[in-house]
Amino acid sequence: MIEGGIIIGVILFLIGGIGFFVRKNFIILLMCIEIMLAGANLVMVSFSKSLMSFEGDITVLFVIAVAAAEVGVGLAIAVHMRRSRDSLDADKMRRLGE
Amino acid sequence: MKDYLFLIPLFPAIGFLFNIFFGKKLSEKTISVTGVLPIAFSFLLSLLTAYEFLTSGHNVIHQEVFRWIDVGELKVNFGFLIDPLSLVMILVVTFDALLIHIYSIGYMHGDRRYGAYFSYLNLFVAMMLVLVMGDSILLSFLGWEGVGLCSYLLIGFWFEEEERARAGMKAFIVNRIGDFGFVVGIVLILMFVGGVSYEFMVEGVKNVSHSILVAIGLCLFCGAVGKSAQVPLYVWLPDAMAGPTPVSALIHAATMVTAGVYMVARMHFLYSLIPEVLLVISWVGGFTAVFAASMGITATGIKKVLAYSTISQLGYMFMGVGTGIYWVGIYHLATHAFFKALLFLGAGSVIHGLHGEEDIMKMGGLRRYMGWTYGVFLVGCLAIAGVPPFSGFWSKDAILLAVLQERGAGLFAVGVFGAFMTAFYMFRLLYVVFHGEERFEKKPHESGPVMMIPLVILAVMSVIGGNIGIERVLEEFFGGHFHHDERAMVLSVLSGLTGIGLATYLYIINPSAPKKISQKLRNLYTLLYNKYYVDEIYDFFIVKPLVLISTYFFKNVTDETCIDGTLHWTARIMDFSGRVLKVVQGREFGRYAFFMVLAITILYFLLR
Amino acid sequence: MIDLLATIIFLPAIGGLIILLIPSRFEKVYKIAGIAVSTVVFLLSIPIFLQFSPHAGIQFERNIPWVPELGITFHIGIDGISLLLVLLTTFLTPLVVIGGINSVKKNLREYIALFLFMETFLIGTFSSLNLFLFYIFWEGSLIPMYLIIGIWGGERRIYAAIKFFLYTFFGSVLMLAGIIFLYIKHGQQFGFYSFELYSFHQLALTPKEEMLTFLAFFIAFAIKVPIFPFHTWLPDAHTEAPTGGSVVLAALLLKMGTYGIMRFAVPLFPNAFLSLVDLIAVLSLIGIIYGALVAMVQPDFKRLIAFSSVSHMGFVVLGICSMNIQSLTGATLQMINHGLSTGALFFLVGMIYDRRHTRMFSDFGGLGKVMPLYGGLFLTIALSSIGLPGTNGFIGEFLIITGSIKFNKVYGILCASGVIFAAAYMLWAYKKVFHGEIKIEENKNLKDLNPVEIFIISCILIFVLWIGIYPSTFLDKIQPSILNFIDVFKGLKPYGGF
Amino acid sequence: MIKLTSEVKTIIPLLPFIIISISALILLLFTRVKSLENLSKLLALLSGLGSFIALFFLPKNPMTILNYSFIHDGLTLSAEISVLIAIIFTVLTGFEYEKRLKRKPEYYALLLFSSAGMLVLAGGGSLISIFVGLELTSLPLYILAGFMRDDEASFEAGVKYFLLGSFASAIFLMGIAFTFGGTGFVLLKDITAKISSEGPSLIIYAGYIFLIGGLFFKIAIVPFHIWAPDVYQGSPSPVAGFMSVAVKASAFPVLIRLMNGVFHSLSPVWEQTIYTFSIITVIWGSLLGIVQEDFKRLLGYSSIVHAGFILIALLNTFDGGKSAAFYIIIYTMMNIGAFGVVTSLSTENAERTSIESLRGLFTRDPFIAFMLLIFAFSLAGIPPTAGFWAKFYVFKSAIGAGYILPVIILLLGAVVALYYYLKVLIYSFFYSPSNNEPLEKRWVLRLSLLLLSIKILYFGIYPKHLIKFLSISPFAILGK
Repeated sequence: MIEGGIIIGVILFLIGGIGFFVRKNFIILLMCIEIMLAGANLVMVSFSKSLMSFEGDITVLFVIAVAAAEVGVGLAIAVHMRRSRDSLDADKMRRLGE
Repeated sequence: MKDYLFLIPLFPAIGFLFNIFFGKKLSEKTISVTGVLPIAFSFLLSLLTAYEFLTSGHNVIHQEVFRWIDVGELKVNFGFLIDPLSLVMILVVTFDALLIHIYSIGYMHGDRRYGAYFSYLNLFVAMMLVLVMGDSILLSFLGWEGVGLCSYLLIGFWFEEEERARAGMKAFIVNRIGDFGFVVGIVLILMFVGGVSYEFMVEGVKNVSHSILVAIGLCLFCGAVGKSAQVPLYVWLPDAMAGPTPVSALIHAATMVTAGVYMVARMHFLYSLIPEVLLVISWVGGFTAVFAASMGITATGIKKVLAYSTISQLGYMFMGVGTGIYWVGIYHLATHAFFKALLFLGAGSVIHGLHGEEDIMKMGGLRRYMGWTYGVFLVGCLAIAGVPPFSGFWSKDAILLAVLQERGAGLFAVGVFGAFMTAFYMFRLLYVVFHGEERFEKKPHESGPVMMIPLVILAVMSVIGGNIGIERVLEEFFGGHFHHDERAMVLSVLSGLTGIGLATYLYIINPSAPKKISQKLRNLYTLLYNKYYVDEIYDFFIVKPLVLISTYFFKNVTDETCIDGTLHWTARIMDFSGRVLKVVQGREFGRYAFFMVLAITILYFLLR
Repeated sequence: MIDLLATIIFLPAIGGLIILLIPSRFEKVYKIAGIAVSTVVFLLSIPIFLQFSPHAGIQFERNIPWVPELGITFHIGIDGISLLLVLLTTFLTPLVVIGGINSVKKNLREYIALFLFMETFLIGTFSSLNLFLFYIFWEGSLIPMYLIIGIWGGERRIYAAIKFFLYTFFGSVLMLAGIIFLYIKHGQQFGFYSFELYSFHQLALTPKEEMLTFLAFFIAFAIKVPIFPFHTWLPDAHTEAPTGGSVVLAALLLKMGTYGIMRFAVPLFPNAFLSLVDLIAVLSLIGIIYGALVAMVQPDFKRLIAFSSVSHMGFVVLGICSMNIQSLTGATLQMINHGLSTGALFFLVGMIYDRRHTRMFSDFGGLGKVMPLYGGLFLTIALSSIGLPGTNGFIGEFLIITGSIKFNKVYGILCASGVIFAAAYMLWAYKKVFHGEIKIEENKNLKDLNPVEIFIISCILIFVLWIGIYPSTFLDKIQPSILNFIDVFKGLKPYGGF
Repeated sequence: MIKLTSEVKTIIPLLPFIIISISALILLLFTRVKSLENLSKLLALLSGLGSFIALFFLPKNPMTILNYSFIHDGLTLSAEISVLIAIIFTVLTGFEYEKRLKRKPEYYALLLFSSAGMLVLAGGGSLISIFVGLELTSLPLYILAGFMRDDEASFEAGVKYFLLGSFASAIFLMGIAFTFGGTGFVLLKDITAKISSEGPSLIIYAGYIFLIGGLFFKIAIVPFHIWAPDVYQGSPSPVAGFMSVAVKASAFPVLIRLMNGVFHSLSPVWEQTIYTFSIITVIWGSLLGIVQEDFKRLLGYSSIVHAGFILIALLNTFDGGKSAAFYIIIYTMMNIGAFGVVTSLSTENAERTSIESLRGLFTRDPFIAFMLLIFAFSLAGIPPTAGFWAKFYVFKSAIGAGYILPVIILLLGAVVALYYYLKVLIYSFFYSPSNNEPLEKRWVLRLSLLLLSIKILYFGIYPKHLIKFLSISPFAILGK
């Protein structure tokens, strides 16, 4: 059942990862990243269960806090994006690059 | 007495420096003084030297001035050596040089670069003296190249005319080909004999393997061939006539071109050990003698004829030294210096009188206008034709006899035939120029005394020069003698006389004959007239291919296409791959995300 | 008493910095300053020459710890091989500066300063005995030259500058790898790290290591010299560079290559060198003849001289390959000779370029009539460069030919044949420029040389004739060092001559 | 009481961090007060200088504090030096530039926050502190990259950086998770001990991959570099300069600790990783650098190439760390300088970043041109500039470790890379100017450039002090 936790976590991570490079909408991308983080957290928690150590859980707490900040930044960007242009399509941003 | 030897070449050198630096500023008169005086000094010094040398019992005087090159076992001094050979040479050189300098005062009068002319001439004398007095072959080589330089400068003296400039260049480069051999020879001597000073070599050569000596001998002779205009490197000398006539007289007749003969004689101790090379030398000489003479028959430039005769006379000298009885060669060298200088200066006087006309077909009947010149010219012709008792007779006769004794009838016959041709074309020249109807436009005038006096002096020398004792000095120095053979002597004289007779018949008695003959022997005539097409052949088979290869293969293909091409392609490939990567990276966000995932996978695969 | 060598190394750079700080409106000030600095350096280098005692080996040695943690010391000193090169540098720089003041119009201040920096790097290269130090000077010299070519050069200057920089840099990175490798080896073998040339002599390398390191060094030097296949940067750089640039390039920069071979590549890896000696000799022979032939057909004056440099440097390398007293002494002297004559030739071409702004032969002809003095000087220098006896060129070439014939008859004779070609292309060029009728209108009223130009050329001319007529002054300084140099090979493979 | 003081003593190594973060917080207060806005840059500068001075009072011996979660050793110290140099000179070079910025206090506050994060990251001794440091570094930088949100490029840079950055941190987090899972610890020293005692397991390998991946992203190793050029090009020049050096400076110590410390026992694996990636990076970076038209973007690729060079040093476990640290310090100075030159090109209302805009710099403004010359040659690694010593150092380490072939490849890469520095100089020196407008005279900027270039030349000619510092500073722990 603990292994289950790990596996689910990994699956979540993969989903996030795959989503990250198939989808283009900024919000979705943000969510994908969050899913990846969540997956990672889940893995961590399950490990710390199985290893009988708190360090994992503590790490997770930190991560959650940081993730929150990250989302804050992300949403701010999203808002401005929405204001400045009419789409949230990350692929439309082609001013820079080769 | 040895202390002042170095002054002999030093005076002209100083003269050179002085005239080159101040020549522009000074007036012609001053330059005439500053130009001639140094030569006069060194002539007097040479006389003094000669006197002391002959009175004091020395057989050699040697002065070391300073240490020149000293690297490892290569130790060369800057020193001078006087023995009968070099003594004769310096006397001849300074004597001719002095007269010709004086003559030039008149001849070059009013030239734009009067000062430069005299400075070059002085430099030439200095270098020639270094060449003949140098105590080591390397020092002689210094002079050897130096005189080459001067001849380059003086042939191209009127460089505004393309042709003259080209002639000068040709002379220098052809000489360089010979010098290439000369240098190699010197280095071989250095390696196997161990030293390059003549005194050392005399002993040194004795314990060197024969084959090496042959190699050395040939290399040095190669240099001589270049310098003394023998077949196959004679081509530069006819063109060299582009220079002012006194220059042709001094450099390209009397002195410089004989340097090769001098060198062979100078290295006699070497050549005596390698008779086979001597054989080669005498035959090359013999062949050149007739070959050049044949071209002299058809040449129409007054100086060209003299040039070919010079080449053939040089051939005689090589025949002479080639017999191993060296002194006959030098003997002829000396007499030739007199009468050939005389002839050239005479020709110069003619050209001067005709305002620069050189084509004999535009002359004729000049004896009425320039009697003196005619007189001295006649003397010169008789001398070169070997008519007794003129100087040419004695020396040429000595050569022929030596040849007959050492090389047998074959080469002797060649020599005699050459003598015949010489006499013929020289008198042809004389008649065409001074007799017959007048074919010139402007009325000629006789040259002034400043030109005439040297001519007369030379004329006198060409008469008596054969028996002022040169041969005795030389003979006792070189040793080697031949028994006098009256029949041979008569034969050679007769050949000369027949030549003169034939010329007289064709050009005086029956002037229309030459045309007919040339019509009959059209092919031979054209062949001779075009100098056997030798220049063209060289140009086509050596110069052109070289230029083409360098341009189209080396320059374009190797350099620009292969080497640079590689570089440029590398650069292009770099640039191209850069652009490819540009495309690969792209600018869509999806591509970026994909890259990240790809990166992780790469990491993953690194583990396996 | 002051340390002369260190002084002449750093004085120019300091002077250059100061000159850069002078505001550009005080033209006189920095002109004078430039001449003063370079001249003082030259004057200071004369006592070096006088005090130098031939048999004392390395002299004016100075070994200051610099970065002891890495075994990097500021270790300088000169022997007979470097002595003359140092002097050549200090002698030519003032002339270059003066010439620049005479002809350069744009950014003169920077021009002067850069050449002073150049001088520092060059003297440093010629006198450093610590490989790290050597590398720094070696590499540093690229920067000023890059700028000189790029800023003051001709039409294709940018191409030339980049080509020059990348070409040489490519070589030197390999050398850097080699140097670091030796350094590490030294650390492993002796327990302490050092870049000292003389401690590298003790290194024990396997044949493979030695060969590879030798190649790393040799390619770097071969590109600088340049030896045959690596020579293509040179014509472009020489042609496009401004007069002073070409002079320094030809006279000094190329010598860095041959000097490097003599000082580092050969003594450090004698076995590797001996096993490749024939290859190198053949390459240099190709250089001699190939260079001469290509020079013969160049339409551009500077390109011709550039290729003649390829040919002449071939002589030097062949001299080094021959490994006997004559050839090596000759090679060392020939470096100087080439520096003098080719330097002077570039000066002369620069002078005509300043007047006509073209270097094509087709634009000249008959100049001898309007510029007799120029013609005379040019001929003299040209003759010295084709090795006419009585000029410096002959001494060098003759020694090299002697040595190389000793080493191998065929090589020797081939290289002697180079003398013919040299005469051919030089005189041909001379004829094209100075002889014949004046065809082009602009040439009709060209001015002959002005006093400054005469001064420059005659300074060089003095040494040309001095070396030609009394070379012992210089040969005596060189020889003992050459003998030490040869000792390296005593045990290995005897050739004739020592 | 006594306990407390001892507690205080223990956190002395965090002094720079504390100074920076406190002043960052103060700066946040400034946002409320208009009149203080212009003081903000001074405060930022002072805090930077202050904490730089504070470095001198840190304990000389290596130590760990806060229960091993912060390591104070040579690596940390050198990283802190670079970061603080970076922040100081970022403020200085941006001194006049910030006229263009609205909301100055936030700008400086964010700069300080991010550098505070870097100080943590550099010394991070446990996975937690590393992660927190990483995030604290990145979040402000996301915002700074897009700080001129009305400017298309800047905003786009912000977005891209944000997305990719947080993706990378997710990956890093996964790495943490697996490593923790594989060993059961989050403290580096425990993990090290565990791995070296029990050897690797599949999970640990997974952890290794993800951790390294996350860090490679931060220091822009190909193919994790994809964000770097865009972000450098888009974001304001001073910020770009700051990012390009400080992030590397703070992330490399962690990388070194992981490679040469934590995963040391996986030796074939990490060695392979290093030289493969460094070679790929150098080649890829140089080739793309050749074809750039934008100067900032070009500098982006050059910084990628430099990351590759630094990476190769890690092959040498003995003194690789030192070499990398040395390289980074030098690199900090020269790259900040180069970006400073870019800053000096920008005008009141527009950034001038195309190479074209360098045209004729030598005639337009010789001083800036010569600065550029020095920085460019230093970046290219030509003596007598400090850049050469940096290169020499890393190559020495690599060859010392017996990797000669990779070094030669890298050197050839350096030859390619040289080309685009030369290109920059061609534009600024050899071409005549198209427009003859002189640059704005920004004295602080010029002064700071002068300082940097003097430092570079000084260390190039006499690097003794720097080297001595590195040789005495405690490299003992390396997280083992």
